[in-house]
Amino acid sequence: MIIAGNILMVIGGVFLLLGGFGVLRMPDVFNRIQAGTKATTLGAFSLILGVGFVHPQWLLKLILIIVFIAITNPVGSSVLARAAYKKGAYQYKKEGEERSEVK
Amino acid sequence: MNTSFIILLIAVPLGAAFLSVLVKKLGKYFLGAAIGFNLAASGILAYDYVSPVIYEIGGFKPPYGISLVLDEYSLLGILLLNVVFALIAIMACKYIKKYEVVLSVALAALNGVILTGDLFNLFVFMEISAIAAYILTTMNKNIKYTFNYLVLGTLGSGLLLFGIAVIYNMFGSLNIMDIQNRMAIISYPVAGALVLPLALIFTGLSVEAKLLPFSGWARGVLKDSNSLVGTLIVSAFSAAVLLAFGRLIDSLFVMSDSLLIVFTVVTVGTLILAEIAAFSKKNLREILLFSSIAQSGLVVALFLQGLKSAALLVLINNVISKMILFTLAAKIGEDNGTDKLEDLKGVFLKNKVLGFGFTAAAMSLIGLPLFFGFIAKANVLVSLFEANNIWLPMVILIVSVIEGAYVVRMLTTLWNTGEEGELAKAEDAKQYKLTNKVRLTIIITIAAIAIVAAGILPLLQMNDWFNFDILSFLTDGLGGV
Amino acid sequence: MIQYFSIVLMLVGIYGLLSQRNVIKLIAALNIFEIGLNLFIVSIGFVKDGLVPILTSNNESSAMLYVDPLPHALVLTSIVIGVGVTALALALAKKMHDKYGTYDMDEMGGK
Amino acid sequence: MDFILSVPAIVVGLFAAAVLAYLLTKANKILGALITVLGSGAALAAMLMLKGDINSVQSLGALGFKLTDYGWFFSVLMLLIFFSVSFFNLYWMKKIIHPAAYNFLYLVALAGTVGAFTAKDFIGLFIFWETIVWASMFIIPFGKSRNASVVYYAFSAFGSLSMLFGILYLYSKTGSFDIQYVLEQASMNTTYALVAFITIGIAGLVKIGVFPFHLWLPKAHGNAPDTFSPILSGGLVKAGGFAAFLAVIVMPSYKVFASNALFLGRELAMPVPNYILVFLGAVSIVVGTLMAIKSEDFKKLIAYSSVANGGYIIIGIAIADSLSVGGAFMHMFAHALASAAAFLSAAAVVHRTGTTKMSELGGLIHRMPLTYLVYLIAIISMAGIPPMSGFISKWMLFQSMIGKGMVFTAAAAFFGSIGSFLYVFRPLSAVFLGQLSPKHESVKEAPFLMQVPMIGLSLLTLLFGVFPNIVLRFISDILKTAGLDGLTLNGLVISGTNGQLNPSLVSLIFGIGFFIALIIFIIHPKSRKVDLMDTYTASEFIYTPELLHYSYAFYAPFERLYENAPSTEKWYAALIKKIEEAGQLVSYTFFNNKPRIIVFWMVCAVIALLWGGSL
Amino acid sequence: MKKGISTFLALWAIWILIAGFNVTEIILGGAVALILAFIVSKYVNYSFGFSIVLGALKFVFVYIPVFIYKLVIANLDMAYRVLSPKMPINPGIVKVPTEIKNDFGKLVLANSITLTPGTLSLDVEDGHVLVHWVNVKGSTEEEYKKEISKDFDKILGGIIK
Amino acid sequence: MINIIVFSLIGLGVLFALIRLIAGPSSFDRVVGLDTLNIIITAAIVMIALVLESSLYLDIALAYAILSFLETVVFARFLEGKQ
Amino acid sequence: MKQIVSILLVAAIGILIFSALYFSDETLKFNEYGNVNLDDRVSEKYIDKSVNGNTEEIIFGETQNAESGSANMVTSVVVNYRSFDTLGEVTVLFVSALGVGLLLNGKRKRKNLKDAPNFILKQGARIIFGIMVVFGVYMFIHGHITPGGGFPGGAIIAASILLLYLSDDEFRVKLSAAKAVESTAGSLYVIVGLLGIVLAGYFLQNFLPTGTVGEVISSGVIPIVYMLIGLKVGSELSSVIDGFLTEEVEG
Ligand code: NA
Ligand code: NA
Repeated sequence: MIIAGNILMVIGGVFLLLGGFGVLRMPDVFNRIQAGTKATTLGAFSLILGVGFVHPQWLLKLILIIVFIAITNPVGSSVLARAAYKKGAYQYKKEGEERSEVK
Repeated sequence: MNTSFIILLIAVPLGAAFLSVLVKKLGKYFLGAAIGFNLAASGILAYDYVSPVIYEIGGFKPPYGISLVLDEYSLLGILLLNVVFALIAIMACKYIKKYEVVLSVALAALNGVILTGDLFNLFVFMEISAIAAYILTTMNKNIKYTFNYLVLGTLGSGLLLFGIAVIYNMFGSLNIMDIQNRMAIISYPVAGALVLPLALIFTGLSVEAKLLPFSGWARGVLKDSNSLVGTLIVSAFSAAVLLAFGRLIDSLFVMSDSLLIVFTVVTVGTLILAEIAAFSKKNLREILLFSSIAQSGLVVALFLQGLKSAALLVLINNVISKMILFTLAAKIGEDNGTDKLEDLKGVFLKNKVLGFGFTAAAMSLIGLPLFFGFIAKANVLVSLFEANNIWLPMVILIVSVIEGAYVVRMLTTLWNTGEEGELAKAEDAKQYKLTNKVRLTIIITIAAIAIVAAGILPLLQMNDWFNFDILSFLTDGLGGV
Repeated sequence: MIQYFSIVLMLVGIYGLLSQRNVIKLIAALNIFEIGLNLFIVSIGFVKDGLVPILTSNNESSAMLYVDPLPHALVLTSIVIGVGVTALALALAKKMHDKYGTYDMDEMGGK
Repeated sequence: MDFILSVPAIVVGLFAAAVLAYLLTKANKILGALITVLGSGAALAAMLMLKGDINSVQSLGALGFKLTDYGWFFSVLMLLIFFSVSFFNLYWMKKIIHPAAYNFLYLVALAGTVGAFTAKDFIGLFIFWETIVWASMFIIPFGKSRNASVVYYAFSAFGSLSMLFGILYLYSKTGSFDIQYVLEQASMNTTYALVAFITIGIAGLVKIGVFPFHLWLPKAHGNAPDTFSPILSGGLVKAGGFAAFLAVIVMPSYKVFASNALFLGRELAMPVPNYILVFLGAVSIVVGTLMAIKSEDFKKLIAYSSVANGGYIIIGIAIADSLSVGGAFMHMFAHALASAAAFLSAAAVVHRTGTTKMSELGGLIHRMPLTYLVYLIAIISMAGIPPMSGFISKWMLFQSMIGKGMVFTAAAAFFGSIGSFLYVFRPLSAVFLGQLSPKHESVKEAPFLMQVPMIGLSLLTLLFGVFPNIVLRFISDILKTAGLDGLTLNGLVISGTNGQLNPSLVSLIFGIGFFIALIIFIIHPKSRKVDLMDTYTASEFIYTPELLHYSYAFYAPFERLYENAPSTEKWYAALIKKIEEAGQLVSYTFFNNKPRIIVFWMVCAVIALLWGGSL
Repeated sequence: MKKGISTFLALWAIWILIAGFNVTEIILGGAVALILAFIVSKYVNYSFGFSIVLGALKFVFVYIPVFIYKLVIANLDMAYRVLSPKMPINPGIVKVPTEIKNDFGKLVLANSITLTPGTLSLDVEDGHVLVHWVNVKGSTEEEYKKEISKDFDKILGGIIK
Repeated sequence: MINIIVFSLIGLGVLFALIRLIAGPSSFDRVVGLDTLNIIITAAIVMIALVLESSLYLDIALAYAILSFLETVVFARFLEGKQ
Repeated sequence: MKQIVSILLVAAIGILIFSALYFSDETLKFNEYGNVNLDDRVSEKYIDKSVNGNTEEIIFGETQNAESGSANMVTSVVVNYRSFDTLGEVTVLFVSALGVGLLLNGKRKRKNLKDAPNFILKQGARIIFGIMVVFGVYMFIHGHITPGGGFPGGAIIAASILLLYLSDDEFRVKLSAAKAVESTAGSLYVIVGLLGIVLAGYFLQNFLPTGTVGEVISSGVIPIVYMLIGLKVGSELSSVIDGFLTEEVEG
């Protein structure tokens, strides 16, 4: 149980790190959001669940936190992404690619 | 004596404030009831006063709980404050609408500032009263000055809290008396280590006490203020803050010589510079606001010299006379659209009774005999001489000449018409307006009579009035009733 | 370290007050100052190796070493006061902006 | 002794009369003014009756009263002046903006005066002293200038606060306010004595208007209501002599500071502090005289002459021998009567013509001969010419100065006397002599009730000029109680240091001379009358005829001699301007609508506190 | 009424999740949830019927595994893209149609899209989800839908009407 | 040991997000950085609860998550509405 | 230039503060970070709950009827030992909220941002809102055993209201209801204080049994006061938020 928890925690930590790195590395706002949201959500899930394996008596509250993150994190990302989209934030395009944008 | 009245001085106005939001229409009655209650309660406390009482809020004994201290000093403070507050509220009741709650809160907070025996609690009450003051000053035409006040006030109270935190770190307590005791039992000198916290506390209080150069907010806020806001700030708020200042100086300010010198420079500098500034002003409210700043400087300077009783006399004189003067100045300004002295020649010709009140207050302010201000001034000088201080009396007297000059200019202008070199004639007086006169007249007359009575009676009754200690007078005089 | 940082924050706040003329920036500067101050107050309550001052099933006894709870209580008050003042300041800022059409104190004129 | 007839009763009675006058004026103005006449008259009578009670002590609550001989002297003098002037009040009720307040303050000022001179304690002295100040401060702006009141108050406050400093300092050292006791104690300690001398001395100098504190006199006397100028000039300034007398003689500082300081190799005749007073007195004589010569305004002119005469009084007191102090007392007496009379005649002129500008007047001798005569007597006395009382006092003062070998001071005093011929002649000629202005064709002599006090004062001036020993005997007693030698008076003769004076004889000679001159004047053929404003130049119409009036710029050639001399007036104006500028600077610097500026000052102050506090 | 009860139950459940499963807290939570249900039911969207039991089972046992699978894939994909030195991305914004009518369903769909490989929902407007796609494939809405949301759409359609 | 590994990973993540927060360049980029930072911190608080063996920190984590979400929404809406 | 002066001033004041705090050669010194002996501070008695003389060790889940029943010592200080400060702090917020209301007065309508809220946000908020509100209430009811309390609880509730404002262009708090809650809660706080006088002797003195340290139902008036504070803070902050997110209606 504890070992599983520890593994999950390490995995969580790795994804959180990846989230941070993605936010740093990606070329435009949208891709940064993508990287940040996905990696950190999974990372947080994994880490929190790992903690729950170590401390089963905390599980209920940890689940609530997971649920909360599961709802808020994508919502937050969407809000932010739409704002950036509406304000015409810079969009990275692969060199040579031409594509009609949805209006 | 029912000691619960001590806390009720704060709790009742606060409760009234909370309730009046619930029943908006009854707001003014709640405010009136709170003011009335506070008047009665402070009267009862004074009547029953025997010896200092420490009220332990929550039943926790000091220094652990917050305690309120009712001694002669704070008793005097609450009497003065509640009376002045009530009178101002009655005189300027036309501005109260919509601000009943703020006034109730201010009343509670100012009583708290005077009564509290706890440093942090003092900070809290100072903040409440400051915020109430910010809100009240938004009644002025120009709220950008309120913003100035807010910035400076917040920075000041931040520094005050910083100082309190350092004190707590050093002494492990927030109870003023306890800190005093802890300082006293330390066998080595503490003054050097206290420079930082004391300077910070001094700064924080100076902003609200309007000392130079911490009072940059005061002119903008007060020069156009109405008879409610301006008067409250120059008298009621001023009184509470100065009393708190005095209590801290008295109990916590263990100063090194150099710190005492810099503090004295600031306070005496305030006295001199503000009187000079008042002298250069041509508008009634501006003159009075600078005069108020100067008087604050004097009061704090006296506290710093250890002359509590003398400082209190000056404070009382200033509070009462400023109440009358500022109310009338603001009223004249509001009703006639200007408070420029030259535009108000002979304004008292048709308002003689108000004029007498104004005159009595002004003469008391400059300390002429037969008015209370003289008792205060003589007391100050004798106390200083007895402390072998020669230079401060000299400064005070020289500054008094300047003060007298602008006050007399004010009086002669408001009473008389005519250009320079022309005979003053009653017919030349313009038609001035003064509304709401009845209430104003009654209160100002009573206050003016009180000033004169307090100036004459001591002369006739006591042989040592110039040397008397107002605090022991309160114990003996009122305690003996 | 955290204490030094808190003082530096206060100084940054003061610097902001000294150098800014935009109302919103001034309010921000005040807030930075307050944050620094609150941090400072919390820091004076810290006791080396002290526990969080809440009794729990793990830290069940008052005889254990806790950090000073008083500064925390003070800071709580201080924060709330700060919030109140900030709200009022922002309302003033809004009102001033309505009146003068600018957040720049220097452009509001007057003496 | 009965309270009904006592000093406190007079003081309280005057206060009560003041209130009564206020209330009655509201009902009927003349009735109110009548109260001032009756009140001051009754008080004068009561005070005269109290002569036998000198040295009695009474108290009113905590306020003690002691009727000293010098106090009685001053009180009677003041009451006399107030009483005389009060007749004029009857005619001024319609001209004064606040008649009720005027009558009230008039009597309050009188009560304050009597109280100040009879106070047993310093604190009582101060309280009454300030009462005079604020009563007058309110009356002055009823005249032509509010600013004059401010100037008056500022100077007075400087003096009285200086006194307060001394009083309270000495109180804290001696534990008492009793004038006699405190001054005794002070005279045993050089520091205390110095404090008393300086502080009370300054109060006296300011009040009497000695250089450099003389500026308020022309301002206040010149602009006060016409009925109050004689009170100020004839009466209230003499309180300065009282204070100086306390500081120099009663203390007695001339003994405390007895020194053998050398000046230019000669031992000084007096202690240095006294010399300073003498010097200031001498300067006052010169400045007052020169400024009076320059004055275009009738009342200002008399005010400047008061400055000069104040100089004589201060010199007399400062020399501190019996002849000089006696002379000072006599001079106060003589000058009070004369200047009151002069101002009253000015008031009478104003009453009839409405102006005090000499350039607008002229020839009034034809319409107001009695007023002319009163004025003539007053100025003769002020100039120190026999047979008026002013001559006696000046003679005594000269005797004393010469006796002490004070050549320069005597020269100044002599200059003052010569100068006074110049300035008193000017209004005489401008107002009363010369051509009558057509405007004033219908002017009448002053009304009867005005004539009464004018004649009274003139007769007294004459009486004490011819028989000065009536007063001098009393003055001699004062000097003796004060520890000086008495005056040497034999019958009608006064003895000085190097000569004797028989005033009656001198008067007789002068009387005969005057009589001869009068006969010559009457039998001499009159010159042709020319209209005053009949001035045409080459058919140009003159728009500003008053500039061509012969009294305009009367002494212009003489004035040019000192027009570039340093002016105290300018100096004070510059001082006030500097203070105002400093005030504006304070207000501009520290009070700003820019938060960063006010925060800047706050931060600077915190730095100063932290840095200064940890030094 | 139905909404009120479902809100009450939901709030109570939340309370128990937060406060833990013990008698005092359950009673306290019930009371709090009851009071809050009256106040907030207007502002929350916790309405569900008795079919919730089945729905919840489906949700837990069908939707969530798929979701987690997709999420893991998404992350691995993203990790690859982030870490790969060449950064093989071809981003763009596309519209994806959906059949789901229910608001809650659309929300879950949008969130699911966000958390699955390479896509990020920006907004939902009448029958479409606006999606940012890291590596755009295809060129028609149906192609987009097939790539992005077909699985979720089907499952969610089965759970939420 | 595990704790140290996890905290190091988280610490690096925080560092990267912080760099984005500071570097920008656009306001949106900063908010993205902040948002990512916040969720990493939320997870970190849960880790702290584990390390300190105290469930009290879970409340703090939840509160932090709530406020950080709101923070993102406020910034996003503010930037969206900005002229 | 301005910047340079500012920097110099700040540097000067910083040097003075640092040297006074950390480089002082006085015998009495500022206690440096962490280097504190609580025996020298009044707080020692807050930890031991021994202000009124208790000498027993306080044990979580065991000790009964301690003078302050709160397991959270900060809460003990905030709502028992220094409750009066807290009343003051509640007043600060109260009067500030009032001031905001007075400044931004007049008939007001919702101020809408340029773009309508995102569908995802709008729907998400309707779920998150419930969690936030429950959590806020949980926080102020559990202030004596968890790190929460009235202020954070109230703040969370206000945050949930802010979320509704941001996610729904139509939403507005019923200000009269907010005022009523605020006012009632404030008045009740004072009344709790007055009951202290009547039932126990002193203002704000605890008059309920304090129970067992660590239990949900314990600590006397603390949960009640914290609930009042939570409601008050929540409603006050909500009305402040309303003030800022609405604008005056023309005319
Ligand atoms: Na996110
Ligand atoms: Na988030």
